[in-house]
Amino acid sequence: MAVLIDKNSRVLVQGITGSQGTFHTKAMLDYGTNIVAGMTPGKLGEEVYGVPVYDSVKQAKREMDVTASIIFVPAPFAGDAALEAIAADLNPVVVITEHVPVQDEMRVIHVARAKGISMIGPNTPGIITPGAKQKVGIMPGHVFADGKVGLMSRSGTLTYEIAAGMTNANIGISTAIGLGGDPCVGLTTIEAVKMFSEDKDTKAMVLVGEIGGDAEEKAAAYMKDHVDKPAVAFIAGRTAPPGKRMGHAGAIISGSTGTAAAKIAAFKDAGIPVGDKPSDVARLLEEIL
Amino acid sequence: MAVLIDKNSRVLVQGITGSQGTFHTKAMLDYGTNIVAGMTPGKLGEEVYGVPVYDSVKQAKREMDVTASIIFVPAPFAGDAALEAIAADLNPVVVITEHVPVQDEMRVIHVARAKGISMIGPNTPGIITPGAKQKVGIMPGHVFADGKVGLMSRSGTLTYEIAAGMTNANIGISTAIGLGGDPCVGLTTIEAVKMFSEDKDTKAMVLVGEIGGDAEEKAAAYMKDHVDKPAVAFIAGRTAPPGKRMGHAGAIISGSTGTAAAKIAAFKDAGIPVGDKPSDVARLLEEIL
Amino acid sequence: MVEAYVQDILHVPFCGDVFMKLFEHEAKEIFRTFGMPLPLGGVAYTPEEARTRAIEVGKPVAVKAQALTGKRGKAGGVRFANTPEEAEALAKDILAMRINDLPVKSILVEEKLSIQQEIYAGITVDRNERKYVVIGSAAGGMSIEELAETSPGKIIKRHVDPLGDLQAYEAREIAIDMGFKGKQINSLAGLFLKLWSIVEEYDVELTEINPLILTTDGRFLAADARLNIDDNALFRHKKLIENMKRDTVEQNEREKLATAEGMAYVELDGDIACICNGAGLTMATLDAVSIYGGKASTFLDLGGGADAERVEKGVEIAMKYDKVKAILVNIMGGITRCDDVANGIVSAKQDGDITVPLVIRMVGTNEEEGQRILNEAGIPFLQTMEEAAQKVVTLAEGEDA
Amino acid sequence: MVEAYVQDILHVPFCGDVFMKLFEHEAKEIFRTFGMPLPLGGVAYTPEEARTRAIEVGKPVAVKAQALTGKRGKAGGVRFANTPEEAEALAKDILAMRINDLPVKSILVEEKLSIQQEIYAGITVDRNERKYVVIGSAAGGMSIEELAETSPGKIIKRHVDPLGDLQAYEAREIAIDMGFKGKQINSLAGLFLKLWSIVEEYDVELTEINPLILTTDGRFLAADARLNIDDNALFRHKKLIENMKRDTVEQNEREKLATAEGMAYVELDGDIACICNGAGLTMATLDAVSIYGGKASTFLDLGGGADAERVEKGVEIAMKYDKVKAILVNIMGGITRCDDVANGIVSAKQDGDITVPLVIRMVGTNEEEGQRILNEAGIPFLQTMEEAAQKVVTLAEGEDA
Repeated sequence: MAVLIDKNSRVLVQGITGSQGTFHTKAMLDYGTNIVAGMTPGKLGEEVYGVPVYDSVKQAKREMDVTASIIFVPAPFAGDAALEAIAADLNPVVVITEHVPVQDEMRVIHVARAKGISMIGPNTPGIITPGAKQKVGIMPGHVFADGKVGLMSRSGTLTYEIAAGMTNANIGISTAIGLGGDPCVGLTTIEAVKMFSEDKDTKAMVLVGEIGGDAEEKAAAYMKDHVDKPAVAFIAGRTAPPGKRMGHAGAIISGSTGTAAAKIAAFKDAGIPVGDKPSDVARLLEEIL
Repeated sequence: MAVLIDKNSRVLVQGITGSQGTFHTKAMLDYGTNIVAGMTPGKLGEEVYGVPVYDSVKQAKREMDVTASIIFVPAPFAGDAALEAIAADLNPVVVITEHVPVQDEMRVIHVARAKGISMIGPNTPGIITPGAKQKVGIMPGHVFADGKVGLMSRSGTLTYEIAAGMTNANIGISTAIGLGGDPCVGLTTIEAVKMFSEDKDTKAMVLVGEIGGDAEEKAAAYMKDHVDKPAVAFIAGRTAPPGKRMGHAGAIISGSTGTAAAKIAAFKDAGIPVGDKPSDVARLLEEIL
Repeated sequence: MVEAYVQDILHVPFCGDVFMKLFEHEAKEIFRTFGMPLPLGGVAYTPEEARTRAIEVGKPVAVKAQALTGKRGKAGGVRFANTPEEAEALAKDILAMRINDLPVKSILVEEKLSIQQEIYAGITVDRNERKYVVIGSAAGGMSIEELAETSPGKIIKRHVDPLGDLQAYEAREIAIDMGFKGKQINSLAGLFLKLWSIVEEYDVELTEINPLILTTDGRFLAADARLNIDDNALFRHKKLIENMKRDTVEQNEREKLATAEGMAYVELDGDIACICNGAGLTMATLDAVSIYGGKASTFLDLGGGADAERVEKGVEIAMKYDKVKAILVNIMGGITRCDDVANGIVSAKQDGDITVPLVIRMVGTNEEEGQRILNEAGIPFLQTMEEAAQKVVTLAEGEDA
Repeated sequence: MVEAYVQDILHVPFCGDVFMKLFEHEAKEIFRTFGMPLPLGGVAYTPEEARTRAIEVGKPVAVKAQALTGKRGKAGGVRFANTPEEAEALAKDILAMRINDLPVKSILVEEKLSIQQEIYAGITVDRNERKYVVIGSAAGGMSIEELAETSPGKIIKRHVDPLGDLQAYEAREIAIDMGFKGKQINSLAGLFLKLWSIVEEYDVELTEINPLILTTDGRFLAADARLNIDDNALFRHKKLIENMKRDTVEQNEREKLATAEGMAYVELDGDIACICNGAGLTMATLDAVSIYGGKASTFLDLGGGADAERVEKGVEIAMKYDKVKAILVNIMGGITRCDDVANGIVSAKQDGDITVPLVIRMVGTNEEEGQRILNEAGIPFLQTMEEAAQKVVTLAEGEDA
């Protein structure tokens, strides 16, 4: 029944009265997401597309029994919003907001870990489980088809690109997880791999990585020893020059790990084919499925 | 075999090169305490009464396998010293230092709790187990005789007074624990009660309390329901005026709990006789033993 | 005292008896640096300055005695003036007052607020949980004490993670639980967060805003400010103390002498001075005196390392309090030599420093020799504290006769 | 760059690509407020000021170009003067330099230190552990890079509890592990604690003292200072930015334009500008161009909400870079209307703003209509990014011919 989000999820939108929050609440409701409450301090009693708004997560949980949260709160307050959701034991907590200060990220990540809560992001497009018609995120839902492949990615639009390619090739997705483009994110690639490898409705995995960090290397090493399900990978940034800013934080290259070459080598060592172009992912999946 | 400290304890003295540290190292060694290492940053290689000095707790643990610590470090640095001992998993950690800032105390107390380490104090005379000839503290060892009564106290000299009275009446002690005179201390009365009630060599208990806080009330309520061993109590401060400073922090009276009357009532409710004067303790013990 | 209210609220006493108390105007100077919203105004030390402050404020003002007690309102230390001239006149009256036996040395002149609601906001140490606790109530002001008894549910308490910080969402939850809505939630939460920053930064034992005023035009303003700092942490706040240019505590001559020696000294209503080492032992000694029908005038804890010199110093200080009719010295020593102490006391007595009867009970080395020396000098040396307490009560009664 | 050393040391890249870098003299101003021990000296903007600084120092000085690069030493940007006159002359030379293509606008004149040992001390974010990491080595200075390769064991790393603070004992353990003894343990630990306070206070991504000098008379002095602040946290440091009176980053005209639009812009050595939305997609597009034999001149990530206007803006900025011979726009849209974008591009082309071949690939609403409009205008609109990459490479090669 996919991972993280399913039909039983009762979703809270934090920052629902902001422009992004309102816009994507509509988009999520249209897709079918079970959004049962919104929250913006001071807006108790308002409604957004029929969704009741509360002053605090605690209120929303008490009144509407919310189980998961998606956060559209501006960056200076996003860390606090995540702490509030974590304190109320919501799981997962999806932080869409970008430009969250790294000090705030580090704190929230470790508070969530200590409680065993999956925090997704920050700077993530979110999570989508097409089979349950549940999207807790900002991705265009129509490019994700229902199926048996677990997709995890540190990128946003590149994920849509790859998902669209899979859809065109009639390959569907169990759940797609945007892990977030910031260097410090909550749920890591290896944790996402573990979830998918335990999910009986996921038959194969796609890992979309990019240069920077060692998340892919760690995941590849884990998969080599512990995961039987077939997988395909893609790494963006083969031609990125060392040490240059590449738009968001995941995209700095340095040291001997973190390079596209190191990541690709790690996947190949684990027997996981790596596409050269985004369109290769669907092709490689066809070969292994 | 008593509680907290026994013949197998390998004691580290933090702040051993200071005047208090040096003086009491001698006194503890004379008593028989198994002091195997000292520590003062920058003093590696020195010796104090034959005890080797290290730069860090980590070094002392690596070289001398220390298991417990007593801290004579000046107040501004005592919290850090305790954190260092806790990080090295020493247990118990006895903080003799008085005048430790309450913010430091609160932090250290909760760090110790999270690791399940017994921190004694701050502002404690320490622990003594006469039967094992182990004293991790600054009390005059000769007033404590070996025996079967567990003594716990928030006071220093008052404890010696009561212990001396017991010794004169030929009543010995399994272990005496100075819980510390500060309002915020690590090991609480109720925790000490639990230790003694589980210790097969302790047949009875003496609780010496004073006004302020609800440590005695909590312990009395716990003992009423959970402890079979006989006990005697003494509370100092019956005649202390409300809200007046009485020398150290435990001695403020306020609210309806925290008064001597409330504490005495709690003990009586638990069937625990309370002495009017320190000398009553030995007398009451003779009655119940 | 407002402290007492909080203690009642919590039904627990404070963690820490010793704190440096700041005057309202000093506390507000700190509040200001943290961006806490405050009424217009400023401190004045003379009636003329008060007039100037009132002119600066430019509207009706409150003239408030600066005193480290919560009773100044009842004592007439807070009054209102419509004009600078009135403010000057009131200031003159108030600066001539004594509140709780202490002179009023300064006043705070502040705009008179238009009050919609009086709120309580505070943070203190909860010694039982060994955590800071944030306290708030929508019903502040003078009625908080009553409220704590009649409607404790209206008082919101929230502990702060001792390894972390008060979080913004927690502060908002406090504001919500206090019953606030709309934009006031964030305003009030911001105020609690500022209060928390002050607590962290200044090793605060207790801070209170009571009342915190919600004005008729919807602003929150700290009308009063209480700030007590942990004495043990003053080494981290040297700059603060330098800037204050005053003693950290208000003390009489005897209290000052004791503090300078690192002794704890409290004056009481009776006539027997109890000089001991250790707070617990001192309290137990006071209790023993009471059992035998006496009443203590003095709690004097000599603290650590009680030796001959320290005992003498303690007796000297105790003698300066005119209520003292007899002195009981009760020392639980270890290596202290009783003969040394005895010799010191005898010599002080011969010099005429000790003019009331004195009883000594001491445990230590050379007890017998000490006893001999004192007995020869006519000073009772006893072996148990019960005997000593009994004796001193008799001697004090003899002085009465 | 010194950053690269740290990255090598850690064998992990940094957490965060975007940071405001402070000049050495700015970093040292912050260091000073935290009591960090620094060499005597000060900043100068003219040779005359440099002379004054040298007179104030009163001994031989180092004259150091202020440049946001680690290569200034090799570039001759650090020189020594025995007299104020020499300092003035050197300052004149250095202020005329360009380092890494950036002009030197200021210099730091500091006492020349008598060096016993060069040490490395730094704190940065370890993105893999998602914690701060403190780094120290007794062998600092220019050789640290080499050391990281030859003797990584000599580089001490310690993570900081992400929910807590660097503790004093941890700082001492670092100093001990670095090989220091005696009083130097506490001195060095104090220095690390100050560095940590700075990191916490200023949302620092990377701070380094390299070299940290142990002088021949046994003092530790921060001879250099690097401080990069998390751009995302600058809202918490408005005062700092105000006081700096300069742009937070040094950028060329095109970079500034992109930053103002909230776009990420990097100039490269090739000739094809890749304009996309999302960093991952942009990188994948660069990779695709490379697979078909092309080379990118421009990485331009339009960021969120790529619409017609934003695409046009991106093309405009890209056109300003003279290396660009062809442009590839690759947008993975959702609700973006392809016909709108097509119309905008066509109008820009007709206005003469676009003087090189341009290829568009876009996914969104009204794709077919957009394709029709562009094809009519002679601009290739392709459906897959592979086709688009292939096409743009051919067009750029055509421009070469």
